Amino acid sequence: MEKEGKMVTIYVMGKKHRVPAGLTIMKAMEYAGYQLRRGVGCRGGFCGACATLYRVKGSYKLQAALACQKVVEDGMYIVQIPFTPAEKKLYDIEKIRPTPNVFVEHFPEITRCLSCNTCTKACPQDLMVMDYVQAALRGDIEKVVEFSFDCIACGLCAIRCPAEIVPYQVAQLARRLYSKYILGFSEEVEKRVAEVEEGKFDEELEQLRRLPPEELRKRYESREIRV
Amino acid sequence: MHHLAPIRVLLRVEEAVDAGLVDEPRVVTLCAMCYNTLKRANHLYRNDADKRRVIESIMEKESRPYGGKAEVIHLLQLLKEVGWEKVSERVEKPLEGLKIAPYYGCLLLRPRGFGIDDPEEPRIMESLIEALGGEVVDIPFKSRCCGAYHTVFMKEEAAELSYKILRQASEMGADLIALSCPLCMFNMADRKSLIERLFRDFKGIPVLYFTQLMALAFGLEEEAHLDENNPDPRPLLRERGLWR
Amino acid sequence: MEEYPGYPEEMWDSLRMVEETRDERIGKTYPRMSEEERERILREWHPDYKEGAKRPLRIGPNKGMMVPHEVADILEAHPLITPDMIDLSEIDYDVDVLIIGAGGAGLSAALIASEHIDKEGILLVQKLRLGDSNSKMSQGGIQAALGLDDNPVLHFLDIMGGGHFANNPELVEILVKEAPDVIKWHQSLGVLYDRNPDGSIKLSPGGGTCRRRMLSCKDYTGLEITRVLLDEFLNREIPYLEFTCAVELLTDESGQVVGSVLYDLDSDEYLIARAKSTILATGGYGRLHIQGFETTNHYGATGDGIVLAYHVGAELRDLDATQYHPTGAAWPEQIVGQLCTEKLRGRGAQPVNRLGELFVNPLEPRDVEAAAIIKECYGRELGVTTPTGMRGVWLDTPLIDIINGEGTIEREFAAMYRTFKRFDIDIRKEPILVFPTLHYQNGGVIINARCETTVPGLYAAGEVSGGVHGKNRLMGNSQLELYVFGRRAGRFAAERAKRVNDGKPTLKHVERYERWLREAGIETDRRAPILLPEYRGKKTLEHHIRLL
Amino acid sequence: MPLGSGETLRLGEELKPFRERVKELSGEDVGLCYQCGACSSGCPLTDEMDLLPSTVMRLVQLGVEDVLNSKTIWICSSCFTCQVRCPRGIDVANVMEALRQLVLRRRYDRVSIDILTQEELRELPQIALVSCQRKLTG
Amino acid sequence: MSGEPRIGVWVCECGGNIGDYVDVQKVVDALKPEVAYVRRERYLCSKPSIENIKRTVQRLGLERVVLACCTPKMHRETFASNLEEVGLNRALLEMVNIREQCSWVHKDDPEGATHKALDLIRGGIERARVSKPLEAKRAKSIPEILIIGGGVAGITASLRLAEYGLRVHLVEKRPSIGGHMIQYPKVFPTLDCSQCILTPKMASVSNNPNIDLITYAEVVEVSGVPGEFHAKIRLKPRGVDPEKCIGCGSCSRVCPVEVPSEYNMGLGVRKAAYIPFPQAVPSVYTIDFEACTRCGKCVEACPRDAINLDDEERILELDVGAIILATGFELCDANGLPRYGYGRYPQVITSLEMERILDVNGPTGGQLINPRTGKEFRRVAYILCAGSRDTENGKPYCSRICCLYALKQAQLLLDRGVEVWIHYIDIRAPGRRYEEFYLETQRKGALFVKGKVVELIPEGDRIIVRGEDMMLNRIVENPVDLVVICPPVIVTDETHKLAEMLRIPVDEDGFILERHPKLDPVATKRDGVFACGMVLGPKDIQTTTAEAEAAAMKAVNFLSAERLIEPNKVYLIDPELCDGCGECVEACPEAAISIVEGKAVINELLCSGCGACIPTCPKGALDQQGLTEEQLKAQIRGILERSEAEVKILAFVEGEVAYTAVDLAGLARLEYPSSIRIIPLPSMSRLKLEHILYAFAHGADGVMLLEAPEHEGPYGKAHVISEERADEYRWELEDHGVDSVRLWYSRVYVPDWRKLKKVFTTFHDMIADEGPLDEEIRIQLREELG
Repeated sequence: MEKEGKMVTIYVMGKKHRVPAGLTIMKAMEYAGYQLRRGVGCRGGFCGACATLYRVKGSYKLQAALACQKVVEDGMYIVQIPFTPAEKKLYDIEKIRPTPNVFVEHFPEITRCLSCNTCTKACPQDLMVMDYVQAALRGDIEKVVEFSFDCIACGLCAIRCPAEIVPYQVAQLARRLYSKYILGFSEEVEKRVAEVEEGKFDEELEQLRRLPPEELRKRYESREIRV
Repeated sequence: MHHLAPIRVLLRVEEAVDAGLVDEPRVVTLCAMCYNTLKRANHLYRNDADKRRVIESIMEKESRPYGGKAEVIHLLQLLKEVGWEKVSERVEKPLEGLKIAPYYGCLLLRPRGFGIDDPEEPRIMESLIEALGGEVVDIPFKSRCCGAYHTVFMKEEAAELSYKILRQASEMGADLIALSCPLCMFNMADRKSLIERLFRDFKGIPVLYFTQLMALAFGLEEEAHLDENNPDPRPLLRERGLWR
Repeated sequence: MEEYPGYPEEMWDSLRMVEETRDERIGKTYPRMSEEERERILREWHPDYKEGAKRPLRIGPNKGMMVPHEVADILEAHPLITPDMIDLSEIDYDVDVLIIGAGGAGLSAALIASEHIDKEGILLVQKLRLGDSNSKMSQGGIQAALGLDDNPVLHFLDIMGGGHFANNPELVEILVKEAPDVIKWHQSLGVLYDRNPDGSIKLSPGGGTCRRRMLSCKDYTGLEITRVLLDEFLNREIPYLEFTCAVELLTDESGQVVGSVLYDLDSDEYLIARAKSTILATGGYGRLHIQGFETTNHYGATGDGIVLAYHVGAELRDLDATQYHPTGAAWPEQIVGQLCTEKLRGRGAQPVNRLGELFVNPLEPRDVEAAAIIKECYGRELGVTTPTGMRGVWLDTPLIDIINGEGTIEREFAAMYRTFKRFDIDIRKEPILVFPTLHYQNGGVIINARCETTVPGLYAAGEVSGGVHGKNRLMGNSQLELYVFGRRAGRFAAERAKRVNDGKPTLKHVERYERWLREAGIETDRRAPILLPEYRGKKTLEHHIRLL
Repeated sequence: MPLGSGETLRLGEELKPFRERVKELSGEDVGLCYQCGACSSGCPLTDEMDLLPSTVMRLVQLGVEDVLNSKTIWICSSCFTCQVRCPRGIDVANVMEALRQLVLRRRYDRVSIDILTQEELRELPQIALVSCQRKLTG
Repeated sequence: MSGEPRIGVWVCECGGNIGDYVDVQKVVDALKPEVAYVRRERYLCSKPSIENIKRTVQRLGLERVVLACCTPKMHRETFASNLEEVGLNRALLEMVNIREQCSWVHKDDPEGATHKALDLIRGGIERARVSKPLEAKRAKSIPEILIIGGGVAGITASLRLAEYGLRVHLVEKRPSIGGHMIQYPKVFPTLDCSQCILTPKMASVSNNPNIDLITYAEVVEVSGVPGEFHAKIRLKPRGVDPEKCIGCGSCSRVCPVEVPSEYNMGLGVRKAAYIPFPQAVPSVYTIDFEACTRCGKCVEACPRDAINLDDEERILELDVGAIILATGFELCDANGLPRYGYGRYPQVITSLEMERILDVNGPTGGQLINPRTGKEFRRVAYILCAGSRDTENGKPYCSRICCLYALKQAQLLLDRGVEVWIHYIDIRAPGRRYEEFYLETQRKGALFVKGKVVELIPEGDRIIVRGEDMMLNRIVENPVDLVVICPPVIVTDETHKLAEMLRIPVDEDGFILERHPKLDPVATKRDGVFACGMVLGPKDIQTTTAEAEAAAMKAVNFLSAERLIEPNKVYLIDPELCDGCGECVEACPEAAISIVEGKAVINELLCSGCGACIPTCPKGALDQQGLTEEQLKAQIRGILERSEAEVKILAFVEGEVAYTAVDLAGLARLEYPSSIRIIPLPSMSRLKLEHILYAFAHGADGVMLLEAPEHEGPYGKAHVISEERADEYRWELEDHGVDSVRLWYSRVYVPDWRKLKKVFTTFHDMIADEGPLDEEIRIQLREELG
C-alpha cells in the first residue's frame, strides 16, 4: 500500500512525524501512533467531529479542514482543537415562529457580523456561511436553509468567527422552523397516519404474518413492482 | 472590516454585469442606510489604496477582485433621473390637499459628498411629493437625527429626538411625514406608544415611506400596505377622499 | 491537462470504454435475477456464505450460533473489567432511564422518555461526541409507505422478502405501521424532507422495494434527522455525558439489569450509573472489519452493545448475516470503504465492468448486488484493479445528470460530489470505482415489540438489536428502525422505571461470564468491549480483502 | 483627571502620541479645529453629552487621553451634521468613531446585547441592532 | 565676423574663495592652447582688474570675453556695461559660475572642482564662439489710462491720475458711480456719514476735464500689449440722452413699472425709468429696458425730449497705455448657505440689507422694521463668519470687514434701543482705532457669544439662534426677532471675465493675484495692468483708497518711462520653413504668436523669452536670440566632450528661482558631488528632447532638469508645460536606448536650497550605480543626431 515509500513530514501538536504521503490527516495521526478519542467520528465527512486546524509550510494562514477528508501535506502543522461550542441557545420549537426577527431574537450576536467571511473560508463543506448569517440577519429564512443544508455542525465557523457567532446553530433553527412552519406537514403523511390508526391495514398484515413461509414467498415474488 | 459586506454586494453587481444580467454596474437601494453604507464603502475602496489592498486580501476567495465600477444610487435619484414629469404621468390619484413633510434623516444626505442631494437644502423628496400632487411642508428638522440606533439602549432619548421632529411637523401643519429609512420609521412610528408615555402633549402624526405615497398616488392601494402603519393614516386619507 | 486527473493512468483505458459505451446503455437495464439465481449467486459469492469465515459460539445463551470470527472473538473475550476494579458502593448517577448511545435510536428514546418521566431521571451517555453515530452518516433515505399506490402491507412484504423471511414479523409489522407516524413526528420537529414542487414528499425507489418509498433529505438524510433530534434533545436540557463509554452493565441479585459501569474517556475514570431501565442504543459492529472488509461505519461502531448484552445473558440472533453495502468507494485510497449511496443507483447510475458492460440490475437487494459485484471482480475477473491491489467496478454516475437533467448530482448528491471533488474526481463527468463495503450488522440483541431484551431491565433499539431485518436489510429501513424502536424503547423503558424499585447493582454476571470462558476452555488475552478500534501504526494501512 | 475640572493640565510631550493615534485612526486632522463650536451647534444630542463635541475636539487636539472616558463619544449617533458644517472640513463624527474604536479595541464592549429582553429583540429592527453593535461593541 | 573669433578668458581666484579649491593655474594652462588670451586674476571684480580687461580687449582686439568667477547674478551687469564702453556687445560676454556652483560646493574635492571648472569654462568658450551681438529695443506708451470700476477705488485712482494730467477713462457698469460705499449710512470706525464724504468726490469725477466718465458700460474686449492696449467698451442702451437730461425725474414719476431696487438690495422698489439714488453721478436717468414696457409715458413726460426708447447699445473703442482694475466686490449669495435659511425664513437678512434698513433714505425710511415681514425688530443677532473662514461650506479666508461693520451696525442699532447679540468666532479688529471701536460697542451694550452658529430654528415670529457658547462650553439657544448674517466678500463674475480678457491670473479664492504681495503690490502679473481695492482681497475703505493711490502712481510710473525690450525673443529662422501648423501658438503662454497668412508671427513685445514654443515646432523653424540652438549645443558639447570627470551629470537649471537656490547652496557651502555641471535656461520648457540626447551623445551619464515651482518662476505657464514634457522625454529616452532613470526632474524653490544637496547626491549616486552610459549608445545617438 505504501506508495513506493514516498513520505512526508508533519507536525502533530509540535511533534515531528514522517508519514506516508496520501494519507488523510486522521490516518496520518493514527499512523504516527495516536489513538484518537476526541476529534474523530464517522471518518466519512458527515459528523464534523474531526474539525482540525493546521498551517502549511510557507503560509501564515490558519487553515481549517476535516481530518478525515484532508490529505496531509509536507510540513503540515496540525493541532487538534477543543470540540465546538457546546453551549446552545435553547428554545421551544412549538412556541416560536419564523418571524423576520426570530434569529436576532435568539442569536442577537449575529448583528455583530462583520462580513469578514472567515466562516465561509473555514467551512469544510464549502458552504456560504457568511451569506446565510447575513440572510438570517435579514430574516430571509429560505436563504439560510438553502445555504446551510449541507452543514455537518463541525463548528469550525464558530471557532473562527471574530464576532463570536455560532453560525451553525442559527442555521439549525432556520431549518427546523422552515420545515415545521413554512413547509408544514405533508398531506399524505397525515392521511397515512390516520389510516394506520383506523386499523386499515391491520387485517391484511395479520393475515400475512400468519402465512406459512412459502405462501409468503409467493406473495412476495408475485408482488407488482412499480418504481 | 466593516466595509467587506458592502464591497461584496458591489462585487455581485459587477458579476451581474459579467453574467450579462444587467447592462450597467448600477445598484439601486431603497434603504437610506444601505445607500450610505454602499456608497461610502465604494468611495473608500476606490480612493484608499491601502484599504483596498486589505479588502482584496480578505476577499481573496471571491470569484475576482471588485473593480470599483459599481455605482450606487438611491431610488429617489433614479426617479429624478426618470424625470418628475414621467412620475406625474403615472399618477392616477393626485395627493391633492395632502400636506406632506418630507423627512430625510441623516444618511440620505450626509456625510458631505455622499448624499443624494444637497446636505443642507435637499429638494429631491419635495420634487417627488409635488410630482405626486401633494403639498410640501418644509420643516427645519427634515434632516435632523431621529435617534438612530440609540433606540436600542437609550430608547427614551431617541424617542425624544423623534418626538421633536414629529411635533415640529405637526405644528407646521403637516398631515403626515414621508421618509425613506426603516430605522427612522421605527423610531417615529413604532415607538409611538413610548413617545406618548413620555410626552403627554404628543399628538400622533402618520409616518409613511415615500414609496407608500407613490403607491397611493399611482392608484395601487393594496401595494401601499397602509394597514401596517402606526398611526393608521387611512382615516385621514379617507377624510381627504384619498382612501376608499 | 490530464484526462482523468483523479485516476491513475492505468485506469484511463477502462474509463474511456465506460465513456464510449455510455450512450448505448442509456435506457437499458440488466434484467432482475430470479429468486433461484439470487440464491445461487449469494451462496457462491456473498462473504456471509463463505466457508471458514465463521465459527460457532462456544459460550452463552447462543452457544452454537455461527458468527463471523471477528464477532466470536469479542464475544469470547474477557470482560474489560473485573469486579474488584470497580467500587459499586459509590453511585455516581442514579436515574430512571439510562440510555447508552446517542445516535438516532438513543436520541429518540431520550426524547420520548422525557415525555413520560421527569427529564432529570434520564441520563444519556455517549462514547464519543454527542450525536456522532452511523445514524448521521446515512445518506440515501428512510422508508415509509406514503405513496398512493403504496401501503404498509407492501412495505411489509418487501422487508420480509429482502430479509429472506428470517425477520420477526411482529417487529416488521410495527415498523411498517409506525413509519408514517415517525415521518410526521420528524416533520413536527422540523426535519426537512425533500419535497416535490407541489409540496408532496419526494419518494424515490430503493433496492428491493416494489414502490417508490424512499424519503430523503438530499444525500444527508441521516444527518438532517439526527441534527434535528439532537437540537431538540439539547433544547429539552436532558442530562447527558459525552466521551463516556459503557464498559459493563450492572445486574442485581435477580439478574435484572440495573445500570452500567461507565468509563470517562477524558479522565480515564470509572463511573457507576444505576438505572431502573437501561437502553442499549450502541449501534453495530462495522469497525470489526469482518473478513477484512473496509467499512462505511462510524469510528465508534465496535459492537460494544452485543458484548454488553451477551455478558448479562441476553440472547442474540442473526449475527451470521452481515450486510455489505454493494457500493463502497474503492478509489481514491483516502476514502476507500466510504459509502456511495444506493440512491445513486436509484437515480440511474449503472454498475458496469472494466469493459463498460452491464452485469447486474442496479436495484437488486443489497446482498445480491454486492455478491454480483464481487463475482464480476473475482469470478469473471472483469473488475478494475487499483494501484494498491483493490478491485472494483465502475458506478457510472454521469448517467444521473443525463437522465434527470444537469444539476441533479450537485443538488441531490452534494455530499458525494463534494467528497470526490476533493480528490479531483468529478462524479458528474466521470464514473466512480466501487466495491462492496461492510455496512450493517443485520442481527443483534433479540427484542420484542416493547424493545425488551431477554434480560429484564435491559432494552435495545437500533442496529444493536436483531430481528427486524432478518438476514438482510433493505436500504432506508435502518433509519426507520432507529426512530420506530428508539421511540418505543424510550416509552417502555420509562414506563418500566415508574413501576420497579431500585435493585442493588452487582457485577455477578461478569464472574459468571469468566466462568463460562473457563468452562469452555477458552484461553485468550482479548478483552471486550473494545471501545475504540485499533488503527495505530501500520494498521492504518491494512486493506486486505480476505476473500480469496 | 476628571474631565472639565479646574485642575491644571500640563501640556507635556507625552500627550502627543494620543493625538497622532486619533489622527491615524480617523484620518482627520484635528489640529485644524479653531474651536468655533459649529459641531456642537448643529448636534442634535448635546443634551445627553457630558462634553460638547467641540470640547472633545479640543481635548484630542491637546492629546488628553481622558477624553476616552467621556460619555459624548458614545452618545454621538454619527448623523454627520457636524461633518457637513465644520468650517475646517474636519469630519467630527469620524473622530468620534476613532475614539470609540480606541476604547473598543481594548476588549471593551460599551453595551451588551445580552441585556436585551426577548421582547425587545423581537420588536427592534435589525438595522438598529446591527448599527448599535457596530458602534458600541468591539 | 569671419574665421574663428578671438576669445579672451579670465579666471578669477576670488582671493582664496576659488583659488583654494580650484587649481586655477592648471585651468589656465589647459586653456592656453585653445584661446587667444587667458589670464588668472586675484580679484576679477576689482577696479584695476576690470580696467585690465578693458585694456586687453582693446589691445588684442578680442571679439569674445569669457569670465569665470562668481555667479552672474552678482557682477554681470558691471562687467557688461564696462565692456560696452570698449565696444564689446554685451551678448558677446559669457559668464561662468565657478564659485557658488563649483569651488564653494566641492571643498573636499579640489581635483573634481578643477575638472569641473575647466569643463564649465570650456562650455562658456564654445558658446561664446557662436554668440552674436544683440541690441535691446525701446518702446513708448500711450499716455491714457482705462480704469474699470467706479467705486471708491476707481474714483480715487481716477482723481489722482487726472490730477497728474493724464487722460482717464473711467468705466462703470451701473448707471452711477459710487459703488458699495454709497449704500452705507455710516462708515467705521469714525461713524462718518458715508454719503457725505463720497458724494463730493463723485462730483469731482464728473467735473474733471481729464476724466472721461463712461457709466452703464462694460469692457468687452482688451487686446494689444502693455503700453498699447486696445479696449472695446459696450455702452448699454440708456434710453436717455445724458447731454439733454437735467435729472428732473419727470420720467420716473410717470413710469408705471416697478422693479426691486438694486441700491436697496431689493428691499425697496424703483421704476423702470430711474436714477439709482438721488445724488447719483452722472445725474442722468436711465431706462431699464429689461423691465420697460415701452408704454411711452416717459417720452411724453420728458421736458427735454431726452428719452429714446429705441436706443441701442454701442461699442466704444479706446487706446490706452495702462489699465487699472477696480471692480470691487459683492457678498456671497446667501442662498448658497442654506443652513441659515436665508430666503426661507423672512427673519434672516444679510448685512448689506441691514445697511439699507439703517439708512434714513432706505426702504423703511430708517425705521427699524424688517421689510420682509413688516414687523419691528427689538432683538437682533449677528452671525459672523457666515461662510467666511470655512473651507468646506463657504470661503476659507477671513472677509476682514465683517467684524467691524457688524460692530458699526450694532452701535447704530444699540443707539436706537435695539438689543444686539453678536455670535462670532474671533473678533478681528487690527486697524487703527478699531479695537477702540470694539470697546465702544461693548460699552454701548452689545452682547457677544463666542461660537459659530450653524443652526437656526424658526419659532413663531421669532427665530432661535442655536450655538455653542465656547466660553461656557454649553449650548445656548437665543430667540431673536431678526438674524443678520455676514456672508463672505467675493469677487464678481464680471471681474473674472475681465481678468481672463486682461490675461492676469487670479488666486485660488478668485482674487486678482498681485505680482508680489509684499514687494510689488497692486501690480498684476502683467505689465501695465494694475488693480486696487477689493479685487485684490477683502479690505476696508481706507486700505482701498491707499491702494487706489498706489495703483495710480504705478500707472504713472509705467507710462512715463521708456520701456526696454529685452533681446531674448524667439524668432522664426526662415519663414519658408514654417507651414503654419500652429503648434507654437498653442504652446505660447503669452499668446505672443499668431498665424498670419500661414506663417507664425511672433510679437516681440509679448514674447517673454521663455522658449516654450521652440520644442513644439515640427520643422525646427524657431530659435531664440541670445540662446540659439547653436549656442546651447556648443555649451553642452564644451562642458562634456573633453571632461575627465568619472560621472558626468549635466543639470539644466531654470535661470531665476532654481538658479538662485543653487547659488544659495553655494553660499551656504553645501557639499555635493562635483559631477554636477549646470547650464541655466529661462525655463525647462525651452528644452527639446534633442538637447538631452545631445548631452548623452557627448558624454553625459545623467541629465537633470531643475525648475521653479509652477507659479514661482518668471515665466508662469511655461514652468507647468515643462513637467509634462519631461515625462514624455523620459519615455522617449527609452526608445533611444537610454534608461529613463538617467533623466531627473525636480522643482526647486528658493528656500529649498538645502534639499539640493540631497537631490544632487541622490542623483549622483543613482547614476554612479548605473555606471557610465554605454559607449555604443553614445555612438548611435551621435549618428541619429547627425
